[in-house]
Amino acid sequence: MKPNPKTQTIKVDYLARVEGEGALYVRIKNGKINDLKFKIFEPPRFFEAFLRGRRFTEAPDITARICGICPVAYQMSSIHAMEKILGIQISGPLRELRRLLYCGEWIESHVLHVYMLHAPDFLGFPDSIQMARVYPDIVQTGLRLKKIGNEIVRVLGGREIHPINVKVGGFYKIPPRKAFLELLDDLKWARDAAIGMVRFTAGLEFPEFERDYEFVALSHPDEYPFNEGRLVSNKGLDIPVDAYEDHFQEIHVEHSNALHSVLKARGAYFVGPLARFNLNFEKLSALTREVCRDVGLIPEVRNPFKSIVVRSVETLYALEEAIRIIEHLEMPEAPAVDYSIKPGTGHGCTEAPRGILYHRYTIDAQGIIQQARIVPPTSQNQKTIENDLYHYVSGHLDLPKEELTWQCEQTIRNYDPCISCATHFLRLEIEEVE
Amino acid sequence: MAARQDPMIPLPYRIETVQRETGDTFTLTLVPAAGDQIGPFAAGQFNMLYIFGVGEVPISISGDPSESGKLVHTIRAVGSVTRAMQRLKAGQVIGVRGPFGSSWPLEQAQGNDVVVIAGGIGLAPLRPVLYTLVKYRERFGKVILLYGSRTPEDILFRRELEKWRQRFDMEVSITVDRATGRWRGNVGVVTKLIPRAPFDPYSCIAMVCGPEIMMYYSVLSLKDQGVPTECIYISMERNMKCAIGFCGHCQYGPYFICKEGPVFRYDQVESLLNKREI
Amino acid sequence: MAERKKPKLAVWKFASCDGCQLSLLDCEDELLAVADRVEIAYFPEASRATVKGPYDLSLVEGSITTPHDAERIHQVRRMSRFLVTIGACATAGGIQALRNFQDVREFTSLVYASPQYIETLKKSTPIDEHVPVDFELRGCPINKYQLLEVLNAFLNGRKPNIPDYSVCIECKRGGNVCLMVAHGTACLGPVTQAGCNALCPSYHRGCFGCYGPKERSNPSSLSERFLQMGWEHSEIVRAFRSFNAYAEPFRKESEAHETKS
Amino acid sequence: MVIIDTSALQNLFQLLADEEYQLIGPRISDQAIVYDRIHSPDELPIGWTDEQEAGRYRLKRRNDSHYFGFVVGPHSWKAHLHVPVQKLWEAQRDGPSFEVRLHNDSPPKMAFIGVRACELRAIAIQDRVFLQGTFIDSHYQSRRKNLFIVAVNCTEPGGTCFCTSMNAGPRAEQGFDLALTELVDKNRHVFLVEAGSARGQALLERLPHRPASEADRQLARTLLEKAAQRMGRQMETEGLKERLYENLEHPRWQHVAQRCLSCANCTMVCPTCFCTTVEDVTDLTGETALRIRKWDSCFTSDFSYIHGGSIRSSTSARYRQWMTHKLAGWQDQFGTLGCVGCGRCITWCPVGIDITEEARIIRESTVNP
Ligand SMILES: Cc1cc2nc3c(=O)[nH]c(=O)nc-3n(C[C@H](O)[C@H](O)[C@H](O)COP(=O)(O)OP(=O)(O)OC[C@H]3O[C@@H](n4cnc5c(N)ncnc54)[C@H](O)[C@@H]3O)c2cc1C
Ligand code: SF4
Ligand code: SF4
Ligand code: SF4
Repeated sequence: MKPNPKTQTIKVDYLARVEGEGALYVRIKNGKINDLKFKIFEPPRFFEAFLRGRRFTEAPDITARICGICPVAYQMSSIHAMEKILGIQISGPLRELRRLLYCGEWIESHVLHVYMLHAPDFLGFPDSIQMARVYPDIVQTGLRLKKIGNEIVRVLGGREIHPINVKVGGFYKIPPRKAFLELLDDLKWARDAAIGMVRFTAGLEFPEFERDYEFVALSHPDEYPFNEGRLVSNKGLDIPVDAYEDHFQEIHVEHSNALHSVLKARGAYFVGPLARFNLNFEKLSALTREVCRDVGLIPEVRNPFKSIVVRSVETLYALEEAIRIIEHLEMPEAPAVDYSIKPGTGHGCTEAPRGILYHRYTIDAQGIIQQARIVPPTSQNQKTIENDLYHYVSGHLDLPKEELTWQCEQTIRNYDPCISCATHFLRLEIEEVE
Repeated sequence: MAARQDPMIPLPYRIETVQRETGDTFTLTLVPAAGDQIGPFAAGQFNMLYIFGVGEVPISISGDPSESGKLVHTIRAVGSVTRAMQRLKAGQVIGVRGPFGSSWPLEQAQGNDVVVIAGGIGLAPLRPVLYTLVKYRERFGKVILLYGSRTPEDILFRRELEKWRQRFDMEVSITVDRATGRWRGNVGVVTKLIPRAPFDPYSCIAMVCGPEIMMYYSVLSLKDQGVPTECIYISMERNMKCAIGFCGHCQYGPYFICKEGPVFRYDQVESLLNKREI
Repeated sequence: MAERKKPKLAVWKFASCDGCQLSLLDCEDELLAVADRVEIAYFPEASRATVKGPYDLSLVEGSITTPHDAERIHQVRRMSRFLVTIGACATAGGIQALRNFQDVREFTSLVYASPQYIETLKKSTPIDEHVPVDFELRGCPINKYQLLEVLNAFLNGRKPNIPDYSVCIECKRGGNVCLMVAHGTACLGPVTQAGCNALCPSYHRGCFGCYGPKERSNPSSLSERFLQMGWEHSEIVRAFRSFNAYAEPFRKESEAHETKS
Repeated sequence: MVIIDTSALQNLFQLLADEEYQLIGPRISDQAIVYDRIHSPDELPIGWTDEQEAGRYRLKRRNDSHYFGFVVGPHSWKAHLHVPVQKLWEAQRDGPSFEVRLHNDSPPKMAFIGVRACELRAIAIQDRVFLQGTFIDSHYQSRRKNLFIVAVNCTEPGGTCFCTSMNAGPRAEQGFDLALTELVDKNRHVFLVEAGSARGQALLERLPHRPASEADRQLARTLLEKAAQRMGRQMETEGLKERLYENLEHPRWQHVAQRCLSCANCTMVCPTCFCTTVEDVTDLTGETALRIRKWDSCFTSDFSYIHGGSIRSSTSARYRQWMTHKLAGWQDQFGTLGCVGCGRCITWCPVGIDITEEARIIRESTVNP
């Protein structure tokens, strides 16, 4: 192949190893990029529209269907928004159990991404099954780790995908303590395996690539964030969740069925593991921080390719947290708290594996949803992904096309984009487009 | 062998030959693969045939009851298990449980005319009857076979039919629903052959096997000829999962087809046969 | 065993949440064994490598919602010897079929700032409205053990053991106490197809119908009971209008009560 | 017959446990009285009862401390004898052939505590199906053979009970090792105990007991007679079989089909229903095959499926099959009716379809063909 032709086009019709359907189109003319589109053509599914008229109790199950990869995040964000409206405060064991459920989803989703979607890029395989032929132990470890994450979700949520046991106010049923304790042995094995996972991923080769991002994540005074906190950034953002829409805005661009979200003040921003890590490093457990220091991973990490290491770090943390919760678990008196319905508007934002997931609902006195708005992480990262691609491609125009294409894909996969949800961030008010 | 004791355990039988009968029908000849074998069978009984990992279905025995050791089954490929059977080759092993169910009334038939009426694959469970009739020909009165097939290509056991047709002491009539090619014989439903058949309605045994609707009209026609219902026998079919009276699937009114059937004297089931969805 | 040529497997996606195809990756214990028995020839969620068709077995996830997809499904059918639809989207239109009950243009403008960019069909429809389907695996999401059973049955040339009877049968086999009768909790189990092992009732929650109508589903009798239990017509409409809203028995039932609510 | 104190139940449990019986008895779980592993009489639903109506079941506190002051719940003993899912055998491929091995799950010795008269009859009916025909079901047999039964006479029938009509209760006549009648009044709370087998007798002798007086026996008789008069439901069985056979095309079958969900709950909860399906399954390699048996129901389409379709595709045909089998066909097949009047199918039908009502309407309105 001739390097550096006058005009060349990089076209990836179907982005592989991402959830959902996206495509990439780059046109390079005279050694310069003259067009770049990260397209999402996942068909629109109109969740926000048909949430209207549903009862508030249905939002967790309906929004879970936005994404089969991180349904817990959808359930949690919608439940928190509803609980805000109803004035419900969940504390004690029920809160711990929700955290545990979130741990399960992080472990499952991160391990899936690290071993099955992202690592093959670094090691030069088209997929993890091919990779398993050469590195069977690595893939087996990954599968076993993933299973443990799934087990947590299954025990507490009923099933791995679209769990059925969470609801506004708590859970339908609390599984017997025994069911949790039975997970402990596996979790402890997994904690050790996750240390290995951090080391393994830290040892991969990373392209030289750093940018000055605005990282946005939740931040909580005492914990590494899952369900709660203020929205903060490394560029001075520090707002309560319900001020989200004052600071963020979505733009619908022609080439994509997804909406781009930007900070009104500063444009593109970065959510997800890297953002959480950079903004909440001190809240990680001592062991996790020690392992990070061991492998030389300390904030601020600005190379998005290293997100694979950070995902491993968060997996380790989630495993530790799961062990802590189970070892100290007190069984709640009732599976859910009582409440009465009242009208209002509520906001919920939780940390999905891929970053912050924002929900806002307005319900009436009967509990019927009047308005709904959902902003998933992938749409928040989309602008940043496009920018990364622009910079990455500009810096690597000398690469053979084949290789550059693969690396473009890898650049996108850094964000673990869940394209199926990206198209479901929908707004209800028609905004003026300038 | 411990396995023998449980009636749900199939015994291994090796396929000795596979004979293609028509486009969708074939005959398997089976011999015991591990020494153990099922007990002797009577004409009209069936076995449960199991293909490893695929499933198990009830299939009538179509061979000669006096030939011991060998099992012959004629099968039409209609669904997943029977289609898998169609792909079997000589030398492969399948599982057999049986023999199960009631049999054709060959004892009562002695000294009487015998009318055998078959439709389609229904000829298979009646072939053991024909073998017996031929073998002990002198014990019976007139022997008549009326056989209906969809098309000339679907006619089963052609060579044997031809042999029997040539016998002076047997009356064989064949009809097809739809004539094709060089078919010069009867066209129409098998019931049309009944009024023309030369048997003594007051001293005969009729044995009928085929689709339920064909059996129903055949019996009406036999009754029209004056054959008493106690002298008419039919063979019924229902879903079966065990063939030993545990699964309940083959119930037909008060009967288990695997136990009291498949062969019934017509008056046993008369009140059920004209009802829908029994 | 003689070295047979491995059958080629393809996994296709239409409008969906990806959860059903993820079920395959969630078979942690069996995934490598599956990969041993079939050639994973096309599965973009898992691999960037693709092998050209035709494919022996295609798993199709998602519903048809755009003109482009309505074309694409025909190509998929032509390339597939055996086509199995997986999940409520593919078998019934999915949650996105809620649009079928409303004006989609209004939806689009409610949701997108520049609706002119959005190309979409009026209805979200199941795959079998477009092409013949060899087998349907229900569920929102599908049960991974049922998926393995379908693959297994395909590999062994047998009929999959995927019953079309009610959730109640699994519920009772599992020894649950019936929520409808003992707690007065509304449950769609009696009209919904089994497959989840009566998951919700096992968690003290009424079945909400992820697997769609069972064969001979009789929702109107169940609704009658819900009304006796104090439900409003509007609640019945919503109950039948979820992930399998467009499956005929559920659709008819929700429409019948919509006029009364 | 002897009298034992309630405290002797503890001894009874202990003696059975010493003989390595696994005790299974009534216990409260998920707002119902279920049959489950129990270890001590304290786990019994003391002071609880159940209110039952068509399609409705609720636990309620009694104002006394009866041990067995309730009737039958959602579970039946068949779950422990004719288990819902039974692996039958496993086969291994071996070249062109294969080897089949019977699955043996070596069940524990079980002691059932609190078996009602109707349930004893139901067990006898399933014995008839699985043990007394041409073939014997070895899986059922191995569970059944070491069974110890402690029966309890019903002194307070429930809202959907009609065992009297079916000649199956309320008094336990046979088929038990021990039978208890709970006698409670202001001054005492005791059990009148009768042994029904040598095993039961031997055990009884090891319990602290005293002879029963004639007054005790009379009290028990009176309680049972009163119970017999207070059945929540009734069914006239005289000539019922013939009436059903004559009315296979009665319009009532259509009427019930409007309401029936064909959900199969009635057959699942029925203590006599025995139908099953089998699944032949394989592992991914295709080297191992299994046959699994599961409870099935005549309400499913697969039940009557033969090549070309389901014979009983309509719900009316399925309900007709179920009811005529219970109340007619069973008689011809097994010499007894298939219903023992426990009322479970009425209580646990989500839409409250009532077999006694359906049978009554058919028998009272024969239509001319
Ligand atoms: C007593 C008896 C004798 C029979 N004799 C013969 C014979 O000699 N030759 C022949 O070709 N066929 C015979 N049949 C019919 C044969 O059993 C069915 O064609 C066969 O079961 C179809 O199975 P399948 O898996 O190929 O079809 P599918 O349609 O795929 O059936 C799936 C399942 O349905 C059930 N099933 C479907 N059809 C029937 C049926 N007709 N009877 C019972 N269960 C059924 C089976 O459980 C089977 O496993 C007989 C049936 C009975 C009851
Ligand atoms: S809880 Fe629901 S699924 Fe279970 S038996 Fe009752 S109605 Fe059926
Ligand atoms: S038919 Fe109904 S009342 Fe009779 S034994 Fe069965 S469940 Fe009990
Ligand atoms: S009678 Fe009741 S329990 Fe039985 S199948 Fe019909 S609705 Fe279900």
